[in-house]
Amino acid sequence: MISFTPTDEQQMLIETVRRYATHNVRPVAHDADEGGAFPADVLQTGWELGILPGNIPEALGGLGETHSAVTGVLAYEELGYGDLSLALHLMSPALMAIPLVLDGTDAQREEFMPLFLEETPPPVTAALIEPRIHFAPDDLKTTATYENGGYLLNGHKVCVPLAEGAQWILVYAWNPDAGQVDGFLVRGDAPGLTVGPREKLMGVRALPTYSLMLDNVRVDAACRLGGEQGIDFRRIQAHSRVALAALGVGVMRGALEYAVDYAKQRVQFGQPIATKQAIAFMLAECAIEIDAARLMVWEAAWKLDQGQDATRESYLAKQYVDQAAVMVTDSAVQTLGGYGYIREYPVERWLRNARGLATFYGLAIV
Amino acid sequence: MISFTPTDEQQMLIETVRRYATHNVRPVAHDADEGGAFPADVLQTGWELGILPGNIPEALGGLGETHSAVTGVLAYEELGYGDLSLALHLMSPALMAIPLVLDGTDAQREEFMPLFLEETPPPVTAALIEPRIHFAPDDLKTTATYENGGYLLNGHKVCVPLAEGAQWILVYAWNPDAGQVDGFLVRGDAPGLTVGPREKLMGVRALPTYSLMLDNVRVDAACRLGGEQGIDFRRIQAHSRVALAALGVGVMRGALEYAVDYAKQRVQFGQPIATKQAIAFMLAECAIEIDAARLMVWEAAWKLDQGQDATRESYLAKQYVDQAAVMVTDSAVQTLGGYGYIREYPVERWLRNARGLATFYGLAIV
Amino acid sequence: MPISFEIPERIRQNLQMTEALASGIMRPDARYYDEHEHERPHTFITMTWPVMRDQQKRQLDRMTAQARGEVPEKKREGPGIIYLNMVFTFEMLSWGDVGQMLCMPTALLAGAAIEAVGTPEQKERFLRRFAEGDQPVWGAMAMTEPGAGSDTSAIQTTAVLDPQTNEWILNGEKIFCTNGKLALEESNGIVVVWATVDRSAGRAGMKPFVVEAGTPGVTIEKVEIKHGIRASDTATIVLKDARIPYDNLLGSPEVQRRDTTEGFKGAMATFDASRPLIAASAMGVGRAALEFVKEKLAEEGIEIPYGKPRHALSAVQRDVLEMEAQLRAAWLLTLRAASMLDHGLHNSLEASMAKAKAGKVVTWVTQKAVELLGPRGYSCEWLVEKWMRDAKINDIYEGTGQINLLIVARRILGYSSRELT
Amino acid sequence: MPISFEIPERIRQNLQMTEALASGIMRPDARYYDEHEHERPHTFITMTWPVMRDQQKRQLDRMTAQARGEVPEKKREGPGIIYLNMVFTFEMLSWGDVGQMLCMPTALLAGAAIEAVGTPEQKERFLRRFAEGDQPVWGAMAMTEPGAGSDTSAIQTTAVLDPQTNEWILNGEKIFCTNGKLALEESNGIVVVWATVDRSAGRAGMKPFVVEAGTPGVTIEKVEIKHGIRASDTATIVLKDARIPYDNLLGSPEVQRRDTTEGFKGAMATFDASRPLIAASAMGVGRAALEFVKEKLAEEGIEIPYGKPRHALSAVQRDVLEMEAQLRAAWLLTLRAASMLDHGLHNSLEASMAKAKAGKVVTWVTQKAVELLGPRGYSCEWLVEKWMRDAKINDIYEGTGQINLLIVARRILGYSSRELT
Repeated sequence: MISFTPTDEQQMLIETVRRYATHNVRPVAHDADEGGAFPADVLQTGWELGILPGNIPEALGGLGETHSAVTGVLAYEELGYGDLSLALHLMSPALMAIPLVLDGTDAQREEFMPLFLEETPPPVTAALIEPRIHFAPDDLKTTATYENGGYLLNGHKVCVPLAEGAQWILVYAWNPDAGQVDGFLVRGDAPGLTVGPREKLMGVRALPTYSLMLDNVRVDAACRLGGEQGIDFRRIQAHSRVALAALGVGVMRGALEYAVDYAKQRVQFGQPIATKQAIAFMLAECAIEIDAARLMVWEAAWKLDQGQDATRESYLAKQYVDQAAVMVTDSAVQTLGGYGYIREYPVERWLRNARGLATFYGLAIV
Repeated sequence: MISFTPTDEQQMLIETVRRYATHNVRPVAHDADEGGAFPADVLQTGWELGILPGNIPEALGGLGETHSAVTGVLAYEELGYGDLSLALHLMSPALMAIPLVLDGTDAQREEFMPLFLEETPPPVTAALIEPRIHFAPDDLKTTATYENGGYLLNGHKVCVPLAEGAQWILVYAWNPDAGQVDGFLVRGDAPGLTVGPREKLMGVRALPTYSLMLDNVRVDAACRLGGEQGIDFRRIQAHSRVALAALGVGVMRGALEYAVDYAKQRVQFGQPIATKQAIAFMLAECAIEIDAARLMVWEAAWKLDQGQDATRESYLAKQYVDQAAVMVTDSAVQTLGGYGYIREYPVERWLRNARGLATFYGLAIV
Repeated sequence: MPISFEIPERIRQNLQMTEALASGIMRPDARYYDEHEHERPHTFITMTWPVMRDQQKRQLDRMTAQARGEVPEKKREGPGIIYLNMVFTFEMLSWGDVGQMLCMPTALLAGAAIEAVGTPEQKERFLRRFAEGDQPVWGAMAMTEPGAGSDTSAIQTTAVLDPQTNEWILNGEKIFCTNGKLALEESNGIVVVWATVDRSAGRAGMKPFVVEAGTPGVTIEKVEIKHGIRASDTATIVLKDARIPYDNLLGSPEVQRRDTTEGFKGAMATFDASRPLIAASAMGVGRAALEFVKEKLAEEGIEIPYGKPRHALSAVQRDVLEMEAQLRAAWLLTLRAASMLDHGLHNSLEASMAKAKAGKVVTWVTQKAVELLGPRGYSCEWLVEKWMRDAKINDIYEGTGQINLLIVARRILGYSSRELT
Repeated sequence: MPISFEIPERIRQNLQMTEALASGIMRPDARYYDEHEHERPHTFITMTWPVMRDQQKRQLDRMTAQARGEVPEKKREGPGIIYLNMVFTFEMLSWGDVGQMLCMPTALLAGAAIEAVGTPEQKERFLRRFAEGDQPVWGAMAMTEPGAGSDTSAIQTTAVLDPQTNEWILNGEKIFCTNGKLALEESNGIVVVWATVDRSAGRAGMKPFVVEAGTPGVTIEKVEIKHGIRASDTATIVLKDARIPYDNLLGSPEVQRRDTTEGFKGAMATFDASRPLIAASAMGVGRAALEFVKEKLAEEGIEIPYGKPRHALSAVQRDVLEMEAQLRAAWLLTLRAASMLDHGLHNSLEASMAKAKAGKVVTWVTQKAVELLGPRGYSCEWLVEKWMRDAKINDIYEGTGQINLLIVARRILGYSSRELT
């Protein structure tokens, strides 16, 4: 039955994360962007909300009943509302945890799941993106060649969050023997693996990201996620797309909220600028795009939870958000005029972050 | 030296055509659209303006000094302002005349040029478009095969204006021997040539267009436009694109002018709707698009007159106009609201006509 | 109920019937009625009348029973699916042919107004005709005037009470009345005419009056020739000293009071219900165009891939994906607005969001569809050019895109209609 | 002169020099000054100062000669190419690096205001410094205040005449002053400060005052940290009982009169000249991004075809073609606006058209460029992400896109600023 109401439990989660986003994240987001990192205590507090463990089923060692993408996107929107860098940072353990939930073998789950129930966020991440202007997640140049009961990984990755000091990195690579993309659990200190210097990006500047060189990095066959089956990369991508899209919805909502407040307070020609149709209609269009985007994200997440193929829905939702997020954040900058261009006001940061969404693949998963 | 001022002669031409468009064409355009044809006397009056003969150089038998695409687009904008169907109808002799000016052999010019100096418009036209959703002018399926000193034409054309009763039809076809598109002067009553029933289109409904079947239509080698060289189809296309784009600019200008007048007169909530930013800004954006489009058309035409390759400029201008024309005419409909949807008001006709521009290839040339 | 996108089983079943009608009857006749403007789609009307009549009968009988206190016990748990069902139905019928769909014999907006503010006696008197007989009957709403479009409060039609006969005397001109001729000249129908009993009172003076077919002084002066939806009847109604009984002033004594805007509010509230329906109708046209484009592209060997990065797409593929995403976005907004009605929630913001988005999207999608199909798309050989013309009305009627954006803007900014004009 | 798009020979020659500077000096330093906000682009400044100084000297000497009646005979036929040359120059320098370009040592807007309304004595006194010496000098215009952005008539800065000393006493705060710090703290420059001599008089009370470097009571309170154009100095100037000579009120007695808006109109007229320059600057950034994208695509074997129907293009090709068309459209509008100035024509409509279009286009083009280049486009390894940030200012300063659209709307509708607000 078509319905648009979160459950009471979900509503509680939304409110919890929103409080955290409002009171813990937003006040320090500007400094984090300028300084390149969020304070450790903010990250720790965020981890303690238990978003990830709460979305891992008890049966797999987590604290939740079932794994729910819908619940996930509800929380992710709030995190995105807080700050996109923070959200990507905080949820980077999920980059390994959720694929384990979806495709891990029993042995792999047994070994790794406890990591995600610890009191501090585990130093794990995943590496997908490669440094090509026409990067496509299903056309990876990084390869995993089967040899003597293990895999040799070779390739070049970029935009790997928290790679420096990571204990485990889930590396996606083309597996020619299996004829599919697979994920490999690689130790951060594996021989042949080199973490490059920290990257400089236009946005998400509080998120430490790195390039990664893989030069004949050898892993055991057991490190292939999903064992002999490998992974359902199509489904993992769908989970990733809805996560990123949900974060984008949060970014947009934050930008619109700010622009609305500003427009009502800023007086020019004797009246709040919000009383001018040029501004008011622009904000109204933003509001429509945000609600539409959210519903598309929800539908895609719901399909995932139904066990259905959500490739189409997650793809359309992500495409929609990629465009809408730039439109909305750009409109917010425009609403603020000169102030929109100043870094002391958050809207220019949101525009820089939003522009990244179209580029980001595999930087979040739900 | 960069300049945006028509010459005095051009200015006189503009004014002449504008008077004709305003006083002769526009008053009958609605009935012509509903009835499927412009009155013969309006067409005759238009022909007597001498736009085409005035743009054929004296040296080639015309009345002008030189052939000028710039002069052409200035006149075409005014015709488009009058009515798109009328413009395409009135200028269809140019579909044969201008290619003759550009690429005709001396013999061909000698034979055909006198047609265009007669007191009544000559019954000639050209056939380019083919009935495929992905029609491309440089990928024609109509073929002209060389055989026994002549050509055999085979293929299917649509959107051929005034094909019924045409004396000559310039048929564009792929010439496999020459490895290029060529134009062939075909008699309207040639054996194997069948004119289909009159087409029904969404717009330009006052322009009679037809499909054309060519079934082993034989023409002499002398009917190949340009003789042994054939034609410079790239240049002909550029001339055609600027012509269509110029017509589009006229359509847009007419629509904006009408919408501006309406918006200033239509009172709602105690004020003209033009005083609402939502309307006023929409009209302002239209004004900018129209001026920008016109300048692009002028630049492309100027390059043609310089004898330079204007493929790029004419292409960008046409692409720009195709989009802008729909945007502007749609905005005009929106400005009129319910009245915009009623056929007694002209704006819905302009929208239907404008939507055709992206589809039209080779329906006008300058 | 948790977040879900599962279409209820009952709606699924209904849709099968509706689809059969849409594809079997409406589509084949669509071009004919586009070319034969002002002819009536008899097959469609004949086939839908018994269904609509019986449905209207059930509704009326339930209302009557409720008014008599014989309220049937509520067995259902949770909210109903009436509006949800309606948007799915409107979408499917409009996918068939929006022009014919608009000729569906129902009380429609007149019915909605009567249901919203009519007395039990009025409901019985005016709506019974929609619930019985072999001949189809139409209802219509007459609000717009030459000088009152978006500005509904500017209407000039007057209603003056003749104390001698206790009749209202109506004078004025109403335009753009959908199904006005069907209601007044071609059936024993009714039109709800908005008129003012006191011009100085502004909105409080505006009241809804029921005008019945056959009322002397009421004439259909004109039927518009239109860009699209040509099968639909858009009438100009002239009222010249038209006399109607006192009790044709719609509503309870509350509504009838001179100083209350209850009647006006009631009229505005029907927009909250009708806008999602128009949005749904737009979606049907848009889906028709999208499906057709995909079908024609598939014939050329062009499939639409999901999951490829934008740079790996052809221009055409990206257009189609964008059309699809935009339609989905508008459709979900539409479902939400309808679902809220079923939940008894105030949906004025969400209804305008859906309407504004759907009107804009379907305009763009169908314009794009014509472009994508080249010379054949522009030709009347296919329906896609018709869909483009049909689509455009959705950004105009039941509030233009601008008016709906204005409503959205006011809501999100917390401004009154005086603060944001 | 007939319609022509031929770039004058003299401009062509100038552009060769400018391009050498842009590609040889500005581009290589562009990332450095983006990362080292508030550092000055010394090489660029050092290289451009002698050129600008000599040019400003020629201009000033000519003005002086004209003022003395020693007007050199006009040899040139037809209009000049001063503004046309300037837009080409601005475009090219901004192609190099718009942040550095904005640090060019000139009198710029202050110069324009002084030239427009200054007396001969004032021109000599304030502009001579831009025409001599080894040290670069900057001029700036201070209009915007925290409460007066688009609404320039709302400025609160006051100028009160002290009759005892015959000095003006200025009090207020000016923000977003481009080159304010360079003018007042880092050179012997000047800032034209707009202040009101009579708040009750509205625009008639607004007058331009020249504040020189070293004036007590004038401090640079803050230099903004910005989204882009980080090499450019955007200053907040606080005036606290700043005393300046009576003759620093700019202009002829006409301008100085209390009841005339001549001064204000003069300020507004500088927009007609500055908006095409800003539009040109936007075009330079846009062209840089477009060229870079095409270069990177070519490395991947993707060429941009001209002449193919839209359906035969890849999504990326169509994006690039659209970028190119939009840039061309905006550029031609810019050329027209500049050319009109050279012809002495009133270009307020055309200047706002160019500015509105250029600001919107360059924002979109550079955002698109970042998207098209994938992960590398988003990285600071290339300049394209910087161009996106630099570009955005063009839709904001010298009148936001909205303000310029408003001006266009007024002109095409024939409405005054009171009729269309």
